[in-house]
Amino acid sequence: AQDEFVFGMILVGARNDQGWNQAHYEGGEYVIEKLAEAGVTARMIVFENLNPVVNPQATVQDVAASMADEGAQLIFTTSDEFEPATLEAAAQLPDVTFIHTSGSAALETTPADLFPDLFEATERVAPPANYGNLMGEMEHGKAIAGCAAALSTKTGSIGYLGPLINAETRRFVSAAYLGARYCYEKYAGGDPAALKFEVIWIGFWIPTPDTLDPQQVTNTFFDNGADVVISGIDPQDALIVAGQRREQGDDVFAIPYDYEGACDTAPDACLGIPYFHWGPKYLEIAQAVLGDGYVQDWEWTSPDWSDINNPDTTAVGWRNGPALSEGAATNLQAFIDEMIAYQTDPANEGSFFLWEGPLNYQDGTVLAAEGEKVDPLKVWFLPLLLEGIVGDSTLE
Amino acid sequence: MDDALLNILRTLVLSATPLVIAALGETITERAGVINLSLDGSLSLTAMVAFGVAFATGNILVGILAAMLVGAVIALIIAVASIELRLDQVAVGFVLTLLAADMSQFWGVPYAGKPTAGMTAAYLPLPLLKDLPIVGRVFFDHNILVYVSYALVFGIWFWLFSTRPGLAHRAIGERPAAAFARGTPVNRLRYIYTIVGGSLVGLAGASYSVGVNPGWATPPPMQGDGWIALAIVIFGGWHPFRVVLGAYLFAGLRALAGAIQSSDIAVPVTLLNTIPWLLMIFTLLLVSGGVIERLLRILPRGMQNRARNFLRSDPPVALGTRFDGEQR
Amino acid sequence: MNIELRQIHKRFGSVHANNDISVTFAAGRIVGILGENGAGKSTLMKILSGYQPADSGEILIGGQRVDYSGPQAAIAHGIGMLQQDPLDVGAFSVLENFTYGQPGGLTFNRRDAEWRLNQLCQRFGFDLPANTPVEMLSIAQRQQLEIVRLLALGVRVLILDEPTTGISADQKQQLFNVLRALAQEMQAIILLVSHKLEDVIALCDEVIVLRAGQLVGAQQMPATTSELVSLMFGGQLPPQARIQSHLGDVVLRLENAHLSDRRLAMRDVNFQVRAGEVVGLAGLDGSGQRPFMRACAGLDKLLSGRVMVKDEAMTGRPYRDFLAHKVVFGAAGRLEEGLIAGLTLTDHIALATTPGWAVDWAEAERYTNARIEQYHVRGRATDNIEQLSGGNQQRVLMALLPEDPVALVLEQPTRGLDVESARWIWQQLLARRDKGSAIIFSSAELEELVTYSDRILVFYAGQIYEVPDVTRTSVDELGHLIGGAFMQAT
Amino acid sequence: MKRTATNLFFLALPLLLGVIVVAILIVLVVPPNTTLGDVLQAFWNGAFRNLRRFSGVLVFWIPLTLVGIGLVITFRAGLWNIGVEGQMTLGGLFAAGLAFMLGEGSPLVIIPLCIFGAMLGGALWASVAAFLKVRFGVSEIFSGVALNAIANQITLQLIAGPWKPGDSDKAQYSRPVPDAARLLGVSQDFNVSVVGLVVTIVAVVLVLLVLARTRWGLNLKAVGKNPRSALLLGVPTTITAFSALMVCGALAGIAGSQRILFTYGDVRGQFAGGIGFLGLLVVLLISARGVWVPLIAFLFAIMLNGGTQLQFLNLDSSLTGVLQGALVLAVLLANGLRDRLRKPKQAKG
Ligand SMILES: Nc1ncnc2c1ncn2[C@@H]1O[C@H](COP(=O)(O)OP(=O)(O)OP(=O)(O)O)[C@@H](O)[C@H]1O
Ligand SMILES: Nc1ncnc2c1ncn2[C@@H]1O[C@H](COP(=O)(O)OP(=O)(O)OP(=O)(O)O)[C@@H](O)[C@H]1O
Ligand SMILES: [Mg+2]
Ligand SMILES: [Mg+2]
Repeated sequence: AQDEFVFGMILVGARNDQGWNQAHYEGGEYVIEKLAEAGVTARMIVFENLNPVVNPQATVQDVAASMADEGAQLIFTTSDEFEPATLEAAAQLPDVTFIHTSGSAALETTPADLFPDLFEATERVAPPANYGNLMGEMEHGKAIAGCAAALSTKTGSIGYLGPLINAETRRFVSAAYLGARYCYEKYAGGDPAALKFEVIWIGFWIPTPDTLDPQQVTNTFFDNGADVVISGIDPQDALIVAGQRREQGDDVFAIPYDYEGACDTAPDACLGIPYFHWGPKYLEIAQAVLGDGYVQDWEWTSPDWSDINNPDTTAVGWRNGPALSEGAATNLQAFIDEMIAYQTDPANEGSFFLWEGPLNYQDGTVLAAEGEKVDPLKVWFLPLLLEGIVGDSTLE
Repeated sequence: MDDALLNILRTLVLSATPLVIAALGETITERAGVINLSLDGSLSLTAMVAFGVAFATGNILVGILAAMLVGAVIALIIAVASIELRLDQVAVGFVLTLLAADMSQFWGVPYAGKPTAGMTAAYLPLPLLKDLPIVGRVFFDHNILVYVSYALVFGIWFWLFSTRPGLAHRAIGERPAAAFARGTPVNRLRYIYTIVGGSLVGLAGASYSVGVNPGWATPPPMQGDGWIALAIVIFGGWHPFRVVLGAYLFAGLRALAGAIQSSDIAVPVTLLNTIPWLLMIFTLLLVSGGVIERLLRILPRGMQNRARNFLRSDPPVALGTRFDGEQR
Repeated sequence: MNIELRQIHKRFGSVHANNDISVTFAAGRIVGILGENGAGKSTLMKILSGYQPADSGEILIGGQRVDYSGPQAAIAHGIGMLQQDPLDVGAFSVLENFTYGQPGGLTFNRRDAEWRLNQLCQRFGFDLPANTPVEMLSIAQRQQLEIVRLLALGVRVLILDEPTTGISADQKQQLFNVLRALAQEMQAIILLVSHKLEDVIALCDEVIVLRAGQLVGAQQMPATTSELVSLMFGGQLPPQARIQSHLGDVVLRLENAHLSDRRLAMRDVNFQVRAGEVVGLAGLDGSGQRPFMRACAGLDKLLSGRVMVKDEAMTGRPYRDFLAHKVVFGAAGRLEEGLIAGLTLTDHIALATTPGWAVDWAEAERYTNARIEQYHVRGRATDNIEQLSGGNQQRVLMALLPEDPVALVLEQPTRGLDVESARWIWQQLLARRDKGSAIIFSSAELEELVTYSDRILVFYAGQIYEVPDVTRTSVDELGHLIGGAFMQAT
Repeated sequence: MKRTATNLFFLALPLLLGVIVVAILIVLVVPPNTTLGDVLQAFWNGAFRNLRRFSGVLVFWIPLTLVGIGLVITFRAGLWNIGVEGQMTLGGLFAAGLAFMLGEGSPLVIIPLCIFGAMLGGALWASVAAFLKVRFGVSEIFSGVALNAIANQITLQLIAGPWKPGDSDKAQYSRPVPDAARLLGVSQDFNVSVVGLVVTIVAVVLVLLVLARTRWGLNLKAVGKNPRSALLLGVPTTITAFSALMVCGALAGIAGSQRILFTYGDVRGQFAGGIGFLGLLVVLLISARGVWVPLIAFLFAIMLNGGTQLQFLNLDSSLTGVLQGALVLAVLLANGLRDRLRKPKQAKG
């Protein structure tokens, strides 16, 4: 069909990984479906597993060019490490709109502006106009996950299965910890100081021969007394191990990540799932491209606080898992309501905001003083883990 | 002994099981004089098959059998290539390594990330044994596949060193001509043992995907283990007991990597990840004659011989060679 | 029970190894099988013992025609063969070797097996420690093990292919006694393949002679050596005159050398050889000749001591340097150590002669053809070496030697060659000797040692004994010495 | 003359068989709605649709050919240099390291230095395996596998630490290599590095000459076929084996530098991308006959770039790997079969 709308989707992993990549892929399918309702026939061409191991011959630039040859007008590059290549591709193909998720090239601020002593200042090159960034405020989802974990742990010890260490992952770990600490004190009536919250980094988003084995790590957590493991990696290893151990009578849980349907892997062990809904935003962008053109932007989109699970409006959501107990569920809902309350009006009684002081970095230095609210961009570029978290802040 | 440590040891035994089975399978094959180098790929492929079939049929046993069948077929290819076609076993094995790995990824797509609930081989703590102090928790509180690995160790040891067929088995790997002179059908037995060894490799693959870490994903989590298993066979001097020792040693180091990071010791992940590979080189160094002798000099005279006999690891003399005595 | 062979034929490509051989062996007799190399002796015996099928012909046992599929089947008919290199498994213990191949159930009872082994050993006065790995035994012991193994299998026809090569005189006596006992007490048939006429004369009741694959004669013993020789070669061989060439100065010297290999260690070895001198090394396999020779050529490093080539210290230098000084080592195995299967004759010549970094193939080919002429090699420059026959391969090895070596260190230079080939080789060597090369060679053929050596060193368990006067020594005396006789003497 | 003729026969028959096997495989695996034609079409588009696609083929051909020709050397010497992957990696790392050290400056100076450094790095990594082999008899297969893994860890450590992007801390790739060290494509459409092409062609020619015409080439052959005899014929066997691995490592190093200085422009995990293993396949496919390396490498490059396009048919790109593996296996078996059928006749004749 000549007048069909073609868009490309470049994935670092497999489209059916029950995680990050599948979430994006289904976002693309959502676009097709909605456009069809609007009478536009759209076609998505996918390139998955774009990584040196599975596709050594392919680079983002080449794949993008091939997609352009196939008639793609819009291309989503959906992994952190694609950013520089995406910028090059965008420069080479000015007629194609490029959306890179989780990056920040389209953002004026650089880490050096916020943390001059940690990052060297480099004068910023403005990206081409046909380039933009998109990310969801997953920290809210992670906070809920942390809370769910705190409400379910009996040993008072929670493990976080970390991928590689960068600002994004530090942000998520910290958010999960803050949620856990808050709920552990307020709803579980525990002593926040006594809550053990540890992160172990395997070294990459997915297990490879070069990383730690995430199942091994999850086992280490459980063997050392943790009874809930929150997953920060794409595949579902934590949940798998938890499920297996439950079948053997151990009382342990896990919380997967990224994809709405992730709990299906091992429902009995799944406390819930913080997930991305890329569809709505992707649709917006597609429509812009179809209409009077996409305007460069760096978007960091929040959940739809009126209904965090509304498939047509929310960018980030949370669903309870089968393993979440009645009581925990009610308390968790209460916690979510507190977050909503703040988002609707910070002045609200009994409202909770994640990034409100007093907050210290792991090394004890102050991030935010009592009552002070952290600058969102400082959260985006968070240079260290927060105080109270056991685990490395940097790879060195 | 505190729980955490017991748990860690228990996990160690569990996660070593595939290595144990794979290395034992290869031991059987190499004792017959054939090298099956394809392990690293075979493990991935058979793991995928085991999970895929088990998932499709809802029957784990069928999955395991399917995996063993695939392992056997790969072994058969190697046997035919080396015995009938007189090709270099290493070459064929290496190609199969890569091919099998890619096949597992290509045909594994439908099963990637599929639910793993109830996909683990039957878990049964052994009634009385599991209550023994320490060993009970560490060795007898597992799923069936782990016990199978125990059975294999002792079974193979008994087979090789205490039975008449065992004598023939070792002889065709040591001196086929002598075996032939005693009426042993050398090449037929080489077929059989290569295939048996291959099917054990299949069982090892299955013991990942429906045992130690259920499910299927790309890249396969067991990548690299095949090579380690092959090295373990050498380190194990082609003797079941030492092979098991080696397998537990490697698994132990892996477990350590995670444990160390969670401890206060500041070591980069990357360094921890290199440990098993450094160990691989080190063990091969150790069993290479020259080094032993140098090390033994440190020991007191009396112990030297015993240590030497324990460390020495001479491959089956006829390993990797052809025997044409029968095509007459 | 008699054994009869009828019209046995066997071809290997062009070679007609057995050509219409018919013969009968009667119970209780010890029969010698004679013939030069390549005559077809081993082939005939392999056919009789099931290792190779005949192209045509029949075997009758006690008048019954039998057809068997392999050695096992032959043994079932009571026919067992003791190969030149005993077919045992080095990694197995004596007991395991004894047990392996014996009928029985799934498992075997070590105690029973050991008891049966000891029974037989006592009967024949063998000393075979049940739990020692076979690779640690001497050739003689391994022969003994094979014999008891075969007897335990109920063998009544025992074939021995050149059993007396590489064992001492005493061990030989013991073996012969056993064989006689078997023949008399059990009415067993003993077939002895041997080149050593004195052995045949000492042991056999009758002999048959093969030549070029045909049965050319039979002879009741006793008979004299000359009778047998004329039967074998259809005429007398001219006796080898031994011409002493004049000796120059010392060209190769070992000083307080401390050598060792996997088996044994040798301390304070002192040795020197002079230009134009031929030194023969006698001794059973693994008595120390090999490390000694490899040390002389710099192939094994000394643990201590010095190697000198013409007053130049070569200790610790690689073999390449020895080669540069024209000290050349020739190993026993042709295709194992010396020639390279898969390379052409030209490749070999180029390897041996190219001085610089570039290879001039045209030149190399010309040179190769010249050598082929000169050494009467049956083969072309472009042939792969393994396509040549044994003797021709040996000829190529000779062609690879430098024209004027300082010292030649040769392991069993004529092993497995027929008498003509062997003599031809020695012509080549002695020619170089006369030009002033020193020659150090080892051999299992005592005859050869006595014939060609100016000096003989006898090796036993790492001990070295120099025969005082070669001109007076005999094959017999040497046979005793290699058995370690000099150890008691000195 | 006659040689090449037999060579052609030697390749033709089994290759044909292999291709047939591959074709059958494709027919078996493609989803019902796509045909063999579509797949071939996809391969064609991926490789030749336009100049840019074709340059993609050449870009991949460069490292693959370099590795392949290097492996021909080690195979000559009877060595299984599975460590070639790690040698590529170290080569790339050395190149990157030099680039970072030298910073900006004249490419005419920096690029040669980086490539030389890459050769050094590859050779160095190879020498580890070589040392373990000649000194302790540790199988180069196993040391190779281990050294590959270790090389990857070194890469990750460098990315995480000294080479991490200064202006952020992305954990997956280093900061970009300075422009002065970047190899540039001829044009946006013909995006191939001339330097890479020239270096590769020169390398191939040199290696073929050395193997055919020098004593070293002959030594390799001798050592490969029978080290013990070779020693007695005056070949410095250990040096020969050692040097074979080092030279192969150096060539692999250049290949690695191409990945960094051209393809990615930064250092990232696994940047060698299994090209070393592909190289082994290439060489096995042609039983180490050097002349054929460029051709077969080209074939493989086409298959891989076709693989890119395969995905647009919703076929997993690991299919390419399956096809290559199947091709090589089929050819190996066919070779064996043909030799088996020919041997008896020879013996008679
Ligand atoms: N397997 C074989 N293939 C080809 N030719 C063979 C084979 N075995 C023996 N021959 C040839 O057949 C002929 C007879 O060999 P055979 O070994 O029987 O001689 P022999 O009398 O035993 O010699 P020797 O005294 O050296 O043992 C020789 O020319 C030999 O080269
Ligand atoms: N064991 C064997 N296996 C295969 N072929 C053999 C074997 N022994 C000998 N041949 C082949 O048989 C032929 C004769 O072998 P042999 O070594 O006996 O030569 P020959 O007849 O003794 O001549 P020469 O006196 O030159 O040695 C040669 O072509 C050789 O390649
Ligand atoms: Mg013979
Ligand atoms: Mg001969």
